[in-house]
Amino acid sequence: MEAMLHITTLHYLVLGAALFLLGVIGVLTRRNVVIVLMSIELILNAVNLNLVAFSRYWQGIHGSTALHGQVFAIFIITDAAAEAAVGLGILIAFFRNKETVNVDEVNLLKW
Amino acid sequence: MYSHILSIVLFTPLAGAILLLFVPKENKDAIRWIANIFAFGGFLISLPLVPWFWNLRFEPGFKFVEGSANNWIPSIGAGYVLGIDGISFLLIMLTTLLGWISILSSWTAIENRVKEYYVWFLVLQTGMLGVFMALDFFLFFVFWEAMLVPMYLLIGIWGGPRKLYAAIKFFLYTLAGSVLMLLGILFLYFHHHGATGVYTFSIPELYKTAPQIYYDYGASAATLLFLSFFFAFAIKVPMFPFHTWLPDAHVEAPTAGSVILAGVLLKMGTYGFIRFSLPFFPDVLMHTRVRFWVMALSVIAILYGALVSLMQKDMKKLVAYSSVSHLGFCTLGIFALSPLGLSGSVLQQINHGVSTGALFLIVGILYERRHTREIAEYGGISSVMPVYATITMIMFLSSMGLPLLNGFVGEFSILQGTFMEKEIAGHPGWFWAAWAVPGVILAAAYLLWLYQRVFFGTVTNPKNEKLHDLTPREIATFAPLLIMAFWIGLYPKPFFQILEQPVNQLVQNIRPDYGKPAGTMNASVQPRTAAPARQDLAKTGGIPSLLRGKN
Amino acid sequence: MLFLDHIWIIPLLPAFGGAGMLFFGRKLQKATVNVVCVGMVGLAFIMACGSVLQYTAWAETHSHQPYQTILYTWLGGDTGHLIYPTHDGAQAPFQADAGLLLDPLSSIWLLFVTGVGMLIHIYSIGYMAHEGGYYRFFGYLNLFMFSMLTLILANNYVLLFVGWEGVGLCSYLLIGFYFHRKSASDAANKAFIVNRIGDSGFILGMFFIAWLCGSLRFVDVNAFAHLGTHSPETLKYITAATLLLFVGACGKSAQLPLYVWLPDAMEGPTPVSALIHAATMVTAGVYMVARSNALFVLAPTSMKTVAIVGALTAIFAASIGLVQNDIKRVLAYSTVSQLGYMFLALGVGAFAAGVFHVFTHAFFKALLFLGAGSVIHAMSGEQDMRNMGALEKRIPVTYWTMLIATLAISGIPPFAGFFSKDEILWQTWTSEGDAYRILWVIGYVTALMTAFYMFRLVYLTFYSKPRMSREVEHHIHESPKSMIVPLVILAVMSLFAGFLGWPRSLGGSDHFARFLDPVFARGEARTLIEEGKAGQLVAAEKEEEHTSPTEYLLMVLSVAAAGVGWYMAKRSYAHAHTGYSEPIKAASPATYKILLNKYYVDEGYDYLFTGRRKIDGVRLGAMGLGEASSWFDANVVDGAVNGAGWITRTTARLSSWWDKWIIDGIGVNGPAILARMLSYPARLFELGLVQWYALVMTVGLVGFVFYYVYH
Amino acid sequence: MGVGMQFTSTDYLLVLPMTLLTLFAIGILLIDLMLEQEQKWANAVTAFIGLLFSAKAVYNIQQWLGSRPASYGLMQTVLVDHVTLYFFYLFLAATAITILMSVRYLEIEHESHGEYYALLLLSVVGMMCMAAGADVVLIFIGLELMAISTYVLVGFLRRDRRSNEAALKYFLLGAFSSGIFAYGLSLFYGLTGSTNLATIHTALRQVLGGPYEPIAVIALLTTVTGLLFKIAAVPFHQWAPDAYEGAPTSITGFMSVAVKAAGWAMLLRVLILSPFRLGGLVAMRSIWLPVLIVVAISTMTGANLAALTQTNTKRLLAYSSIAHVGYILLGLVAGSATELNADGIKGILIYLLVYTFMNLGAFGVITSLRHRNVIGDELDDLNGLYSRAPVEAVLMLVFVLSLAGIPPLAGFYGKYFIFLGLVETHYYRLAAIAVLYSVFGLYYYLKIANAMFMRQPERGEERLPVSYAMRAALGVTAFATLFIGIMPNRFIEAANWALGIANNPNTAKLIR
Repeated sequence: MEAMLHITTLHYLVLGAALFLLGVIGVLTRRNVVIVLMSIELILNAVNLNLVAFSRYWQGIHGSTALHGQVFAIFIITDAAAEAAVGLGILIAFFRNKETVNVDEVNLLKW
Repeated sequence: MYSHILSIVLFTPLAGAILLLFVPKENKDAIRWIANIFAFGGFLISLPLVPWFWNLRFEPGFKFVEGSANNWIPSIGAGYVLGIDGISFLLIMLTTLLGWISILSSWTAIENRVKEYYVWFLVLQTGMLGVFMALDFFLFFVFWEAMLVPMYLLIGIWGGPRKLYAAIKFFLYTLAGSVLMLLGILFLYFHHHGATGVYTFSIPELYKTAPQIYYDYGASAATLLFLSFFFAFAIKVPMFPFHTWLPDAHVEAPTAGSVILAGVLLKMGTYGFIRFSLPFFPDVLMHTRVRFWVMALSVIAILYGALVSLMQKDMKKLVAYSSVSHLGFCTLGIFALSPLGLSGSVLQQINHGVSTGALFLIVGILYERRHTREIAEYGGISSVMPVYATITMIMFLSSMGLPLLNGFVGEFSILQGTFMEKEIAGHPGWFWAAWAVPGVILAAAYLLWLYQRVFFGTVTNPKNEKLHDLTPREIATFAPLLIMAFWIGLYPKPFFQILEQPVNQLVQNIRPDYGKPAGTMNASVQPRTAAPARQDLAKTGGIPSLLRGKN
Repeated sequence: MLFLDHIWIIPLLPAFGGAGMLFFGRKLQKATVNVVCVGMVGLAFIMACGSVLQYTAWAETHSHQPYQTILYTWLGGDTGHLIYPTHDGAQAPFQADAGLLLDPLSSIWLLFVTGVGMLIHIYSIGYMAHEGGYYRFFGYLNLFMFSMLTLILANNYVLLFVGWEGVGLCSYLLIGFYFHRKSASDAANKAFIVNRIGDSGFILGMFFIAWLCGSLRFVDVNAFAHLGTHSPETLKYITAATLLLFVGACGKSAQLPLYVWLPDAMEGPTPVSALIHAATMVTAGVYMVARSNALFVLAPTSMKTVAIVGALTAIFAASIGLVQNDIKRVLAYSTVSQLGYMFLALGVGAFAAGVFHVFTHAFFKALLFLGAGSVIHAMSGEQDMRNMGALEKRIPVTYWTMLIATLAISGIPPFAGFFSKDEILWQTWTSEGDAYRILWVIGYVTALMTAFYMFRLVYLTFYSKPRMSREVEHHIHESPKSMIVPLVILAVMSLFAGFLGWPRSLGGSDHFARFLDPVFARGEARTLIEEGKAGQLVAAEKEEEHTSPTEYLLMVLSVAAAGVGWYMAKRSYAHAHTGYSEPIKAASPATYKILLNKYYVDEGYDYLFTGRRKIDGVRLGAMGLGEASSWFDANVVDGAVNGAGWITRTTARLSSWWDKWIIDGIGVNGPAILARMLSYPARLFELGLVQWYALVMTVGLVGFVFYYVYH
Repeated sequence: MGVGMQFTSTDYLLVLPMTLLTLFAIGILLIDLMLEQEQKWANAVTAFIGLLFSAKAVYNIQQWLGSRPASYGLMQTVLVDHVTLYFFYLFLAATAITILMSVRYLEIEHESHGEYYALLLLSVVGMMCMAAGADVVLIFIGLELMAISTYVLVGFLRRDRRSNEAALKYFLLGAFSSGIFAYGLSLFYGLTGSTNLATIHTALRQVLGGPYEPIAVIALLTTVTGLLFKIAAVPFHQWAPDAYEGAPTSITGFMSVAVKAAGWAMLLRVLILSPFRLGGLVAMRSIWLPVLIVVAISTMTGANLAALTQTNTKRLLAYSSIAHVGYILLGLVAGSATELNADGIKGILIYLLVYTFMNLGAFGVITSLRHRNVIGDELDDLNGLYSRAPVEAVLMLVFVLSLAGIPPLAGFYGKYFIFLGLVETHYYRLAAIAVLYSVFGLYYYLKIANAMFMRQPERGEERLPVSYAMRAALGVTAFATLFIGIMPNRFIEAANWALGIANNPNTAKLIR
C-alpha cells in the first residue's frame, strides 16, 4: 500500500458532475447572455470530460479500439462551436433591435 | 333502389348540400328552392320505405341491412352497415318529415347567410339520419358527434343574443357525455374480442357478448360501463339534472333549429337508451338501485319540467321546458322495461317530435312577426289571427295529451306500461305511474295558461293589431303535422304493429322471464347464457373464461 | 236493424258538423250553420230513437245482452302480442277498441242527450242570434255532442275517457266563449284544470281495472266482477279502483271538494249552462259510476264514500243556493245539489233511482236554465234577481214553463222530480244502518231547501214588485219562437217524464227501473247482500217491502217538505219590493253572510292552497313560500318575477331558481368559470424569462431524480 | 471490434435521402447568390425538387427493403426500418407543405433569402438522422443539426423583435437541454461502454443492479429531459409558446409539426429502439413509464388550461400542440405498458400523421392572413373571417375541429388509437382524463370558430389575396384532413406496415 494517489474514473466523473452543475447554475443565475452561453459550453465540456474518461475506462476493458467516447467528444466539440456561432449571431441580431444582452430583459413574449 | 334505399335516404340531403356549394350565395331564391327541393325530395324518397317496411314489420331482426361488417375500416373492424327496425324506422320517417318542414319553415325567417344556413341544415339532416341507421358502433359514433357541428353553427350563427354562450354550451355539454361513451364502446370492442377472438364494432355482434360483461367483470364494473353510456344519452335526452343546456339552446336557436333540436336530436338520447343501454346492460338495468335512479330521474323530469315551464315568461323557454317533461315520459316508458312502456315511449317520441315541433313553429311564427317571445307582449291574438289560434289550440291539446290526438296514445301506453309492472326498484308499478300522472295535469295548466295569456282577452298591445294571419306556406308547414297528430290519435294501430316486434324482442332479452308472446324472438340477439353457465363464468371470471363459457 | 247496425254514425254526425264549422265555418251564412249543426243533432236524435227502439226489440231475443259493435282496434296492435301482466300474473293484451255499446243505461242517456241537445241547439239559434262567433259556438256545441255521445256509447273505459276529456275540452271552449272577458277565460281554465285533477284519478282507476281484469271493456269488467268470490286482496284493489274512478266523477260531476268550477262555469252563454252544466255533461260522473256498478257494489267502502259525498254535496250546495241573487248561480248550485242527490242514490245502491233522477233532472234543469236564459234575454242581460220581479205577465210562456220546472224540481207530484227524488229518499231510508238514516235526513232537509230556493227564484222573478230600471223595463219582451218552442217541449217532458218511473206502490209499474234491470239487478241484489239484507234478494220481495206504510209516510213527508219550502218562499218574497229583506238574514245575519259567501270555500282554497289572500298580513300556503322566494329572487336572482300564483307556480319558481343557479351554476358553468380562473395562473407560469424556463426544467429534472433516488 | 471500414452500397443507399437534401441545400445557397430579388421563388422551387428527389430515394429504400423489416448501415449507426421510412415521408411532406406556405409570406416580410430554404432542407437532414440513427452520436448530431437550423429559422425575421427574442430563448434553452441530453448520453456510454442503442440495451440488461441504479437513473432522467424538451412536454415546454409566437408563422407550423415529429422519432428510437428490434432504454421502462405518465397528465392539464384564455392565435395553437403532445405521450404509455402494445405505438404514428396535416393547415390559414400591415395572428384578426375569406374560414373550421378530434375528421383517429391503446392496456383512468381534456380542448378551438363565423369583422370586408402556392398547401392539408377522416383505412394500413403489423385487427400483433 504505497500512498500514491490513483486518479480513477470516478474522479473524472466527479469533476464532470461538478462542471455540469456549475454550468447549470451559471445558466440559471447569470444575467449576461454571453456568460449564459459560456455556461452552456461548460455543460458540454463536462460531457466531453465524461466521454473521454469513460472511453479510457472502457479501453481498459475492451481494449484499445473502444473509441466511441472520444469520437463523440470530438463531435460535441464541433457542435459546441457551431452552437456558439449561431448563438452569437442571434444575440447580435437581438442586440441590434434591443440594446441589451441581459436575459432578464428578454421578456417581450410571455403568457 | 330497394337494397340501397337507406343509403339513398341518408345521402340525399348531403347531395343537396354539396350542390348548394356551387350556387352563388347572392342568388338566395335559387338556394332556397334547391334546399327545399332536396329536403322535400329526401322526404319523398323515404316514403317507399313505408310500404316496404310494412310488409316486413313482423320479421325479426334488422331490415334493409346494407353493407357488411368491417367493410369500411377493416383494419379496426369498423363497417359501413346500415339497417333499421321498427323503432329506427319511425324515427327516420320523423326525421325526414321534420327536416323538410323545418327547412320549409325557414324560407322567410332566414335572411342573412342563406346559403350557409341551408348547407349546414342539410348536413345536419344527414348526420341525424345516420345516427338512426347505423348498425356499426363506430359509424354510429361518427354520425353522433359529426351532427353536433352543424347544430352548433346553426345556433351560433343564426341564434339570438346569447347565441355564442348557448352554442358552445350545447356543443361542449353534449360532447362531454359522448366522449366517455367512446371509452365504453372501446371496452365492449375488446370484450367482444376476448369473447370471440374477433374485433368488430358491429352492433348485432356486440349484442351477443356485451351482456356477459356483468358476469365477467362484476356488477360494479358493468355499472360504470353502463354509466359511461348513460351520461351520453341522458345529456342528449335530456334527463333531469343534465337538462340545462336545452333551454339555452332552444331559446337562442332559430325556429327551424329548435324544431329539429326538439323533434329529432333529443330522440337520439332515448334512441340510444333503447338501442344500446337496454340490450347491452340488462342486468345492470334490472339492478334495483340503478333502476330506482333512472325511474326517479324520469319522474322528476316530468314534474320538474312541467313546474318550471309553468312560470316561464318566454314562450320558447316554456316549450323547451315542456320538452323536458315530455321526454321524462319517454324515459319513464323505456326504463319500465315493459313492451307496452317501450312502444309507448317510442310513440311518445314521435308525438313529441310532431307536437313540440309544431309548438316551436308556432312560437317562431309570432316571433317572426313581432320579434319578441315575451308572453306579456301578447294577448287577444285569437281575434287577430283566428286560423293560427285554431291550429295552436289543436297542437296544445295534442301536446297536453288530449284523447283522439297523438299525445294521449303515447302517454297512456307509457303510464299503463309502467303501472302494470308488479315491482319496479322495490316499488309497485302504480307507485311510479301515480307520480307521473300529475305531469298530465300540469301540462294542461301551463299550456292553457299560456294560451289564455297569448290568445284570449282583448288586444291590448297596439303592435299586435296589424298581425296578419298564416300564409299558405305556413299552413303548408303545419298541415303534415296536423295530419300526423290526428292519425296517431285516431288510428295508432299501424304504429303499434311496427313497434311490436322490436320492443318484445328487447324485453325478451332483458327479462327472459317476461311473458312470452309467440314468434317475436329474434335470432340476431340470442338470450344470454342460462344461469348455471353464468355462475361458472362468474367464478372463473375474466375474458379467457368467456371462450369456455361461450357455448 | 238499420239504425242499430249503423249506431256508430250517431256520434259521427255532430263530429262532422263540428269539424266543418271549425274549419270552414267562418265563410258560412248563419242559416247554413243552423241547417248543418242543428240538422246533425236532429239526425242524431232520430237515429238514437231508432236505435233504442231496435235495441229493445233485439234485446228481447238476446236475453237482454248489451249490443256491442266494434269498429276497429284503436289502441294496441290488434295482434295480441303487445301484452302486460295482470295482478294474477296472467298475460293480457294491451287493447282498446273504437267500439260502441248500447244497453238500457246508455240508451237512456242517448235519448235525453240527443233530445235535450237538439232542443238546446234550436234554442241557441234564437239566443245567440246577435252574438259574434256564431259558427264557433255551434261548432263547439256539435263537438260537445260528439264527445258526449262517445262517452255514452263507448264500450270500454278508454273510449269513455275520450268522451270524458272531450266534453271537458268543449266545456272549456264554451265557458271561454266570451274569451275577451278575463273572468270567462279564468273560469274556463279553472274548469279544465279541476277536471283534469279528477281525470288523473280516473286514469289511475282505469289502470287498476285493467290490471285486475286484463281488459277495459265493460262486458269483460262486469264478467270479472260477477264471477264468484274475490280474494280480500282483490277486493282491496277494487276498492282503490272504484275510489279513484269516483275522484274522476267528483271532478266531472262537481262533487265536494272539486265542485268549485261549476258555479264559475256560468260565465258561459246560458244555453251552454243548460246543455253542459245542467243536463248532460255533469251527469257523466253519474253515468260512469252507474256503468261501473258491478265493481262498486264489490267495494262497500266506495259505496259509502259515494253516498256520503253525495249527501253532503247536496245539502251543502242547496244551502248556498238559498241566498244567491244571481239567477244562474242559484241554478248552478241547485245543479250541484241535485247531482249530490244522484250520487246519494248510487251510493246506497239505488242505481236505477239515481239514473231516473238524472233523466228527469235533465229535463227540468235544462228547462230552468233555458227559462233563466229567456228571462235574462228579456231583461237585456240582467242576471241579478234583486233587479227583477213581476215578469209573470210580461213573458208568460217563460213564466209558465219555469213554474212547471220549479214544481218538478221541488218534488211536487205529479211532476217528474217527485218520482225520482222520492225514490232516492226511500231507497236511502230502506238501506240498513243508522248512517243511512242520517243521510236520509240530510236528503230530506235538502229537499226542503230546494223547494225554498226554487220558489224564491220564481217569486223574485215573476211575482213581487218590479225592481228593474226604467229602460230595462221598457225593453222587456217575450223571446222568439226558436226559444219558446224548446221551453214548451221541455216543460211537457218535465211534466210527464216522471210517469215512466211511476212506482208500484202507487199502482204504476216502474217501467224505468224494469228497463234498467239487466244493468243493475245483480248489482242491487249484491248491495243487499253487502247490507246483510239476505231476505230481500229478489226484486219481488223488494216490491212487497215497497208497498209498506212507511213508504207512503215518507212520500207524504217529502211532499210536505216541498210544500213547506214553497210556503216559506211565498211568505218572504211574494211581495218583495226594492230593498226587500232576506228572511235568513233577519233570522241570523251571520249564517246569511256565510251562505252568501259560499262558506268562504274559494277564499279557503286561496288561503290554504294558493295563498292569494292574507291573514292579517301573514301569508299562508303557497304564497308564503312565494313571498319568501320572490324576496330571494329580488335580492339574489336578478330579474326574477315577484309575486306568486298557484302552489305549483311557486314551486316552479323555486325549481327554476334551483335550475339556474345550482344545477346550471355549479354543475355546468361552475367548471367553466373555475377553469378560466385556473387558466391565468397556468399562464402566469409562463413568465417570459429564459432563466425561469430553465429553472423550471431543472426543477422538473431534479424533482424526478429525487423521487427516484430517494424513495 | 472488427467492423469492416469500407462502405457498402447499402450504406450509400440508406443515407441517400440525407445526402441529396444536403446537396440541394448547398446548391440553393449557391444559386441564391445569382438570383435577383424577384426571382427568389426559384429557391423554393429548387428546395421542392430536392424534396422530391429525396422522396424518390426514400421510395427506393422502401423498394429495396421489400419484406425485410429493417436494415443496418454505416457500421450499425444507421438503422432504417419501416418506422424510419414512415417518418422520412412525414418530414418530407411537412417540409414540402411548409415551403408552399412560405413563398408569399417571405415576400411580404421582405425576408425571402435562399438560406431559408437551405436551412429547411438541412433541418430535415437532421431529422432524418434522428429518425434513422441507431447510435446516440448520430442521433445527437442530427438533433443539433436540426436544432441549430431551426434556431436560425425562428429568428429569420431579423427586424422583428419578437422573432429575435423567440430565437434567443429557443436557442438558449435548446442548447441547455441538449447539454443535459448529452450529459445523460455520456453517462450511458459510461455505464455500457457503447454508443450504439442496441448494444446499450443488451449491456444495460447486465449492468443494471436493480432498476434504481442511481447513475443509471440520473443518466436516464437527464436523457429523457432532453427528449421531452424537444417534444415540448410539461415541464420542459415553456420555450414552445414563445418560440411559436415569435417565429415566422410558416416556421411555427414547421416546428409544431416536423420538428416535433422528429423529436418523437428520436424519443422512440432512444426509448424503444424499433418495433423490430427492441433496444435503447427499454430495459428501464419501469422507471421512465411513470415519468411519462406524470408528464403526460401535467402536459394535458397545463397546456389546456393555459390555452383556454389565449388571445393570440399562434400562441393558442402552440399550447394546443403542447396539449396534443400530452395525448401522444399517453399513446407511448399505452404502447410500452406491457410488451409493446401495437395500438399505442400505432396511435403515435397516426397521430403524428394527421397532426401534420391539420396543424400545418391551421397555421397555413394564419399565414395567409398575413398581409400588409396586418400580422393577423391575433384572435380578433379572425373576427368575421367568413365574410372576408369564406374558403379559408371553412378550412380553418375543418382544421380546428379536426384538432379537437371531432369525427369524421383526421384528428379523431389519432385520439381514437390513443384511447384504444389505453383501454386495451387497462389504463381506464388515464383514458377518462384524456377524453375529458379533449372536450376541454374543444372550448378554445371553438373560440376560433366563434371568431370566424359568429363575430363581425372589425376591419373592412376586403378579401385577402391568397397565392397559388398557399392555395395548393391549404388544398392538400384540407384534403388530407377530410380524406383521412372519411377513408382512414389506407393510412392505418400504412402505420401497420410501418410497425410490421398485419392489417386484420384480429391477427395484428407486434413481432415481439
